[in-house]
Amino acid sequence: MSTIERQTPPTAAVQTPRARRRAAPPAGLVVASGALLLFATALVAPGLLATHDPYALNLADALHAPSPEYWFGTDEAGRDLYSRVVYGTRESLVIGLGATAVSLTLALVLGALAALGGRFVAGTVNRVIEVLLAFPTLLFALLLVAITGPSALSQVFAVGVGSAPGYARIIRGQILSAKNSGYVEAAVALGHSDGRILRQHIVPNAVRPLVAIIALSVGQSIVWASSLSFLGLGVAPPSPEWGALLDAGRVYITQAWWLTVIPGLVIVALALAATTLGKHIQNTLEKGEK
Amino acid sequence: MTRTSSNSPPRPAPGTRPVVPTLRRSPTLTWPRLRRIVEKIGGAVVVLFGAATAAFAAQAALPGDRATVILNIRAGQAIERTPAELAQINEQYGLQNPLVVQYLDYIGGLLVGDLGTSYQQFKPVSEVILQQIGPTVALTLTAVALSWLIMIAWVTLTAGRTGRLAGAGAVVDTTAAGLPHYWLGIILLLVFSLGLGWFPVISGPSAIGIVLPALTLAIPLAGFMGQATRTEFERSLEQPFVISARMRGMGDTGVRLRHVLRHSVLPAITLSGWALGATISGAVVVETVFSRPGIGKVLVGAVNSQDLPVVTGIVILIAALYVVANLLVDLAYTLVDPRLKSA
Amino acid sequence: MTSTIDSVHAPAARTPTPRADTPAPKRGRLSVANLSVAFRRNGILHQVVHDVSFCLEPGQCVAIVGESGSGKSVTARSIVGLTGKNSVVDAQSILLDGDDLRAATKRQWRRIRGRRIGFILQDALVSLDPLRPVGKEIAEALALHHWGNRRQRAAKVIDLLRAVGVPAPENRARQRPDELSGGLRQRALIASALALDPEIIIADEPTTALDVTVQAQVLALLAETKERGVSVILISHDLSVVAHLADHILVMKGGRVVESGSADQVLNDPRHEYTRSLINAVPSELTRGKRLGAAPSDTATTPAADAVAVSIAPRPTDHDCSGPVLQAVDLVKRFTTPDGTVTTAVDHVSFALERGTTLGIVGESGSGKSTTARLALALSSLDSGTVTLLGQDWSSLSEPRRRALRREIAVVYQDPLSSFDPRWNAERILLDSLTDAAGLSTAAKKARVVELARQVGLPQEILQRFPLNLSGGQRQRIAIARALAPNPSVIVLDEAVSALDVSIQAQILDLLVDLQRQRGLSYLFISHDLGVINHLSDQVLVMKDGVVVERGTPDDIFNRPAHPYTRELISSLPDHPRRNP
Amino acid sequence: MSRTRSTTTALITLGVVSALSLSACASAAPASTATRVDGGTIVYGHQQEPACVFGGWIEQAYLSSQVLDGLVSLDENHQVVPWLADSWSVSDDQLTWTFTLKDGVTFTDGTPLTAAVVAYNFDYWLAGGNSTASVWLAGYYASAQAVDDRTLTVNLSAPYPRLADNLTQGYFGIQSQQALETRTDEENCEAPIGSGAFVVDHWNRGEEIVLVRNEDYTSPPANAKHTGVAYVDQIDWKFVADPTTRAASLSAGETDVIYDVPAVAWKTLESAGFQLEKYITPGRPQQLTFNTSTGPFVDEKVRQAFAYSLDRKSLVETIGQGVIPYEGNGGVSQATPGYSETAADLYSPDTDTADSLLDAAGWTGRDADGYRTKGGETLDVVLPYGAGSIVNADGASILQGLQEQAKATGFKVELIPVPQSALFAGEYSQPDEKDITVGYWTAVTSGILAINWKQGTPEAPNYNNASFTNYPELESIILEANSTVDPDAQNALYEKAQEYIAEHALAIGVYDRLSTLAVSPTLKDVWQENAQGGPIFYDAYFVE
Repeated sequence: MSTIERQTPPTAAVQTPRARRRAAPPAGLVVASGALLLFATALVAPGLLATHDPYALNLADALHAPSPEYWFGTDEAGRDLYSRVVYGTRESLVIGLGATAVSLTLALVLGALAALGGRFVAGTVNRVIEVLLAFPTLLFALLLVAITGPSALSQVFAVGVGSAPGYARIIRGQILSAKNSGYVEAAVALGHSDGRILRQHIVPNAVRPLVAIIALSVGQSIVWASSLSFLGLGVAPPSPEWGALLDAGRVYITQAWWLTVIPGLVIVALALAATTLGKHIQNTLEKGEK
Repeated sequence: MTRTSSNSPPRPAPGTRPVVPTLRRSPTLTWPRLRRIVEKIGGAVVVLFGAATAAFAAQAALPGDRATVILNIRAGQAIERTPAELAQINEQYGLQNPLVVQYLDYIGGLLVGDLGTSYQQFKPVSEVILQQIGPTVALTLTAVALSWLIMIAWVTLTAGRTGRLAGAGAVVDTTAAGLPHYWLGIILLLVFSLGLGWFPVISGPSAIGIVLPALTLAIPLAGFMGQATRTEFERSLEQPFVISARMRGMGDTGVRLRHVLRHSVLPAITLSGWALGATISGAVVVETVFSRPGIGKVLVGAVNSQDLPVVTGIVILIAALYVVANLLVDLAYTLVDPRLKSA
Repeated sequence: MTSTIDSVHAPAARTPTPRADTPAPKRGRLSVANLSVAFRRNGILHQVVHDVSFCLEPGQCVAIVGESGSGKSVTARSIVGLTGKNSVVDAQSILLDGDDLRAATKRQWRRIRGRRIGFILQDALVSLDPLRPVGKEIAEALALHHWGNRRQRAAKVIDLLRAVGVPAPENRARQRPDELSGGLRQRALIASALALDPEIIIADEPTTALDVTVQAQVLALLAETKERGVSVILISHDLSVVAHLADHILVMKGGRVVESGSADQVLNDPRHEYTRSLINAVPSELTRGKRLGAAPSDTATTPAADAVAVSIAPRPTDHDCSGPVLQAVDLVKRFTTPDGTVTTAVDHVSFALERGTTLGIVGESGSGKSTTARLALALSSLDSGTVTLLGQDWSSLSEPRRRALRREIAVVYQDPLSSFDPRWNAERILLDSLTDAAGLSTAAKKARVVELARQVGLPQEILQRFPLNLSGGQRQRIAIARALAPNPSVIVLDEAVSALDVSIQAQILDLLVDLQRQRGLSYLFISHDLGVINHLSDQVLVMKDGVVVERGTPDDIFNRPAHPYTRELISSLPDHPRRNP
Repeated sequence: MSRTRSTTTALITLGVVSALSLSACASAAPASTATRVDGGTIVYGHQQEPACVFGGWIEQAYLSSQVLDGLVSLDENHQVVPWLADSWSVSDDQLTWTFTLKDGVTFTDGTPLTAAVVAYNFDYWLAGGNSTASVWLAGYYASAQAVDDRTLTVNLSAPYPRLADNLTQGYFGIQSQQALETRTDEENCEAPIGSGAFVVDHWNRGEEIVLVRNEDYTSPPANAKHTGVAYVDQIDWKFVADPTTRAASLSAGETDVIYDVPAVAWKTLESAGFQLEKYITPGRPQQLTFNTSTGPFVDEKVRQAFAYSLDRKSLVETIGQGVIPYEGNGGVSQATPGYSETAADLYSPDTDTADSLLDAAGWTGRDADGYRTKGGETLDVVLPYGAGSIVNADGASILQGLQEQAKATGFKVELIPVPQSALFAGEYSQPDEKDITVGYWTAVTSGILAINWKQGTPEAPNYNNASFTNYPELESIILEANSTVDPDAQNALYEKAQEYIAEHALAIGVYDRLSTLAVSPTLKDVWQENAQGGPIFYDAYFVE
């Protein structure tokens, strides 16, 4: 009898191909991880990757096209774009991670209150989230930066707070579905205390999907932050923050495409890598542990 | 406003909803719809009020003496001002009053539809906005429409396929979603206007001129919505009703278009409400890159020169647009998924 | 295919109305020889159907019976070429009226599906597009095969619905599945399969997930269709369902046909051990007090007596008060639906559960039986009435004060999967449920978990697995182990065996009986399945629309039903095969 | 107060362009054999949109110059020539100016131009109608009366020899008194009524201002190339913020003229046959003024060391694509009357001298990063700049270059970009907030020196003196120059003042501020206004 019981139903057999398809294609994942590894290196030890001093002027070689000497070309003051991109990684990533940290922390608080708070609290917080949602991220950032003046810090907060309400929603949903899940009821039936249930079931199950969100959010934050830099509301030159690089390069687009195109590609690459990883994590979580 | 309700517990939990003391099985038909409408309007008002307050708070938090700023803006000078000059301005805009009074005046003005007067243009903010809202709305709507077209075409084509095509589909979504507006805009401008000369360099408000700006906003949005739609699409493809459709002799294309698509766009519809905000954010950038008139440009200008009545006016306007958009989204949602009406 | 041709020209003439007088016209036949299906997973072929052969005569019904994983559904789908991606179908021949379907192209397949072979899946709620009116779905079947014009199709849809016994078809056609009752939507689904008068209907578990009364109606409808000369392939896990429809029965197990023969022979004189066990596994009044599963020799399923002795300290007699362990008086529960309607789910329900006995609550979906269970568990609040547990007030306590008592009453749900935290493996789940073992060391706790697993017949290695990777039976055993862990006096079993294959169901039921004997447990057993209730209960409550319509011993209820509803229930029970020891 | 005008000039500017010599202006109207076609519409791509047509911003002066006529105009040789005023004279005590107005000039609202109207305009400016105009007149202007319809006297409280020169700027456009008195602020903001060659037809905010020809125009300035009405029917004054887009729109033929040609596009456009016009604005160049009241730059040696440590020329010429002109003079730009070469050439790059000066000044230590230290404190220099406003993208790169160069000799320069909003709110305006002030300031004469270096007193502080220190000797030279009537003597004194500034390294120049145009080959005779630059379309015409 038990043989039947253990046999995997054919439906499973039909599903596996789909499951495999849903997950990020291994190739893509490998590439993404590789890219992230590079970015990580640039983050902690830019010296290892850089070929020039990112700040050093070389007026003789101004606006040099990409070449074996200058992989990504040079800018109007003859600075090596590749090295600047490498050194810019730290600034960009720190902003991206910082903004993500800010937004997720805020989102957690709001989401938790909205889901677990009493009727009044939940209602109020939900409204607050609605109001925040009515502020497009960039508009919010514009206002905040106008108040605090442009700096990496204000960028972090502007983007962080700006993107918080969206995540707050997701988290609220997560917590609610955990709260109303069968396993929580089962725990209640076992006579566990609310605190224990919150600690053991609701929080972990609600927070777990955030791993994926974090990855996604870092990419998006960097894009938003760079948009601010682009509007001249970002970090100060000569900082090689990617958005700032792009903004500075835009003037030369017709003569020196690389100053605009390459930093843009780098930003996209990072966003893409982070997202791919995030999605992969999401899928693994969906499929459950093996 | 949006689909948060779908998160609420499936099994009716007593106490969370007002219990109507009626006899068993007494259906009150008008009541629920009425209540829903009231709730929505209430929500909308709260959002607008909140936005207005937030905007005012932002003003109050801005650095520098307001009157000085106003004078400096008008003359484009960054110097100290004489008390005489300041007094006159303070008088004109009631800046000498305590913040609370200013706030109340401001809210009071809003109630009668008065958004104040632009420091720079000497005309009512409502007028300033009305002049600029047209192009932006046109741009936003075109962008959202375009993104839907792109998204649906691409997802229907690639989702749920095996092998390379499926992989490509997802990667393209992700890439598109990650494209920064300003960058995409510049590239499009470089290639299609400067390079190929297919489109005017100065977009202006012309019909042809709207193509590139709209694309700039649409492509990332399409990618973003595509991600959500794709997942749902592939889930729906496995549903029994799809199988029974096949059992009826329906082909793959038929199944995708007639059945699966409708199910898979639901999350994207929800996103569209939020998307409006995103596209307006984008408009701020895109209008600069493509030299289009519009709210975005006015906003950046107003923030830079601290023309605060204009800034707050636009903030409220955008909040209002957001509210409207989400009401529409709810409507669209119930149209696509009629089950919600009865539930 | 004369039938389809003239059906295009004269739709009215072909509307399927019973024509008992005229003999059914000669229809095509289907013959399948040595069908094998395999799925390619990570490059490896997994054979799920082995050499299945059968032959279908016009107006005949071939039933394929088996449990999940037996390959019955795959077999059925291979006949319409829908075994899905990554599948490899191989057969000596699949002949439909002489055309060999193995050679069929996509386009030919599409012509066959719906027109020559109709397919009915289980649960119309999801098998019909939930966003579209059922009428549209039926019309689609017609349109796909270019049948008539829009107006003709609209008319035909109404005819079809009427033909399958849908009242006021004009209105029903405009409603969505979720707006129709289970019976009506299943009929609509069948109508869409019958739309083009196919010569073969394949019904895959057509009545699973339906209430008995509805099930009876649907089976009658299929019988009538068969009468009209349509050949039927009936797929089911439930012998009693196929009993009065099938002319020929194939019993499948693990992808192979273990027994094949006339219905009469298979049901009354099963040759194969497995067939016999299947028949015996079906609980009913005949099985009361008897074991359903194989003899308790199988150590996996029943704990050795000595093991029980060491594992469970004899129950403390502190609660050994005379009265009932669980008593409910005048329970009332109301809900307000989102649209403001107030429904009374439980209406003045009272019962008393005596120690060591089983109280069965039977009723169809929506009868309020599960809500009653939740009230008994104090998981949802009462609008009025009281619940007493072990003589102590239970329902009116505050949750914190209630917790101390909670270990006395445990619950097992129909779908255990959702009641397990997906992050935890079986061991962690059970450790978490040892609420009375606060003092014990981790090692001691783990030992107890292993012991619990043994008692519910699970090998130790299972404990490291995660719920997702356990079979239905294993999950239900874990759920029971969790219920047992705190040594409760009462276990509430809410449809605890409904989702299980009959043989697994048998094992679980046997397990429950054993545990009750060993531990003097009291069960509040909720089920829609009269057979199971009859098999297990000492007292029975029959519920309908939140009200108890009848109560009494199984014998009273099943042999001398007083209430008309009870009678209807009993009468709609499919006469199920005789037990052969 | 032209700095603030230039503030906005640079506001949206992303690419700056420049001329290597004034002679470039001559290239404005090459003799052309092509036949002239009357009428047509000039599409002009400008970079910034002002709030109003008339006002205190240079953006507004540009527009005003098309719509309003001034009393006087400035020709290519910086000579004041008649415009609405046929002639003028100054009393011997230099306190009374008498202007004789053209006859038969009417405003576009039909009202005639009279001395009374002009007098009204003077008072209107002073009363806040044009903050910049009032700044130029304040302290000198007493009153203006109409002697008769065509004779106006302006009474001064102090001699102001360069009054006429200053009146040539666009801020002094004369408007219809009736319009000013009867119409709303909004109307006068969007479509002021003047007697100019063009009339504001309508304004599509955020997109363009449409100017149409004044069919009854009779009053062109003496330095115009023709008389009568303008040749073209209409000007579409479009606002195209992005320099790349602007340049591209010209090549694509979507515009006929663009303002502020990006340096990088210069050669491309030139070789494509476009006429490029470069005008170096007179007045103060883009320069660095040291805070001598507090911080390291109190010590003259340190200031000089800083100057020596820089190679400004090569930096400017590289980043400026050889288009932005290097300016060594911290006082006034090479386009300004009374410019001193000596002052400009004082500090050529010389790191050795820089090092020895710093050693002498006691900045002998070096910290881990190689920055000089003295008594444990780093040689730290704060340099805030109006990012995107006073200093545009190229300027920012140049400053970054200076930062790198100064680093070599051990200066730690902290670049702080200040957004316009903060700037207007008065951030980084106090002595203790910065060590270097960067900025420029267009003006018709070297008189600008007075504004920058006049002594500040507690009751009358001079916020425009970025050194935050009074230099009585310097001031006396400048004031003497200001009230000297003979131009040569005056210029000699101005040069002396510049040399004083250079020797004491109070301020050093970096580059000159430009006003540039690129014009389609089919459009002729677009010339730049000579007081401040900017296009004048009155003479412009299309050729086949």
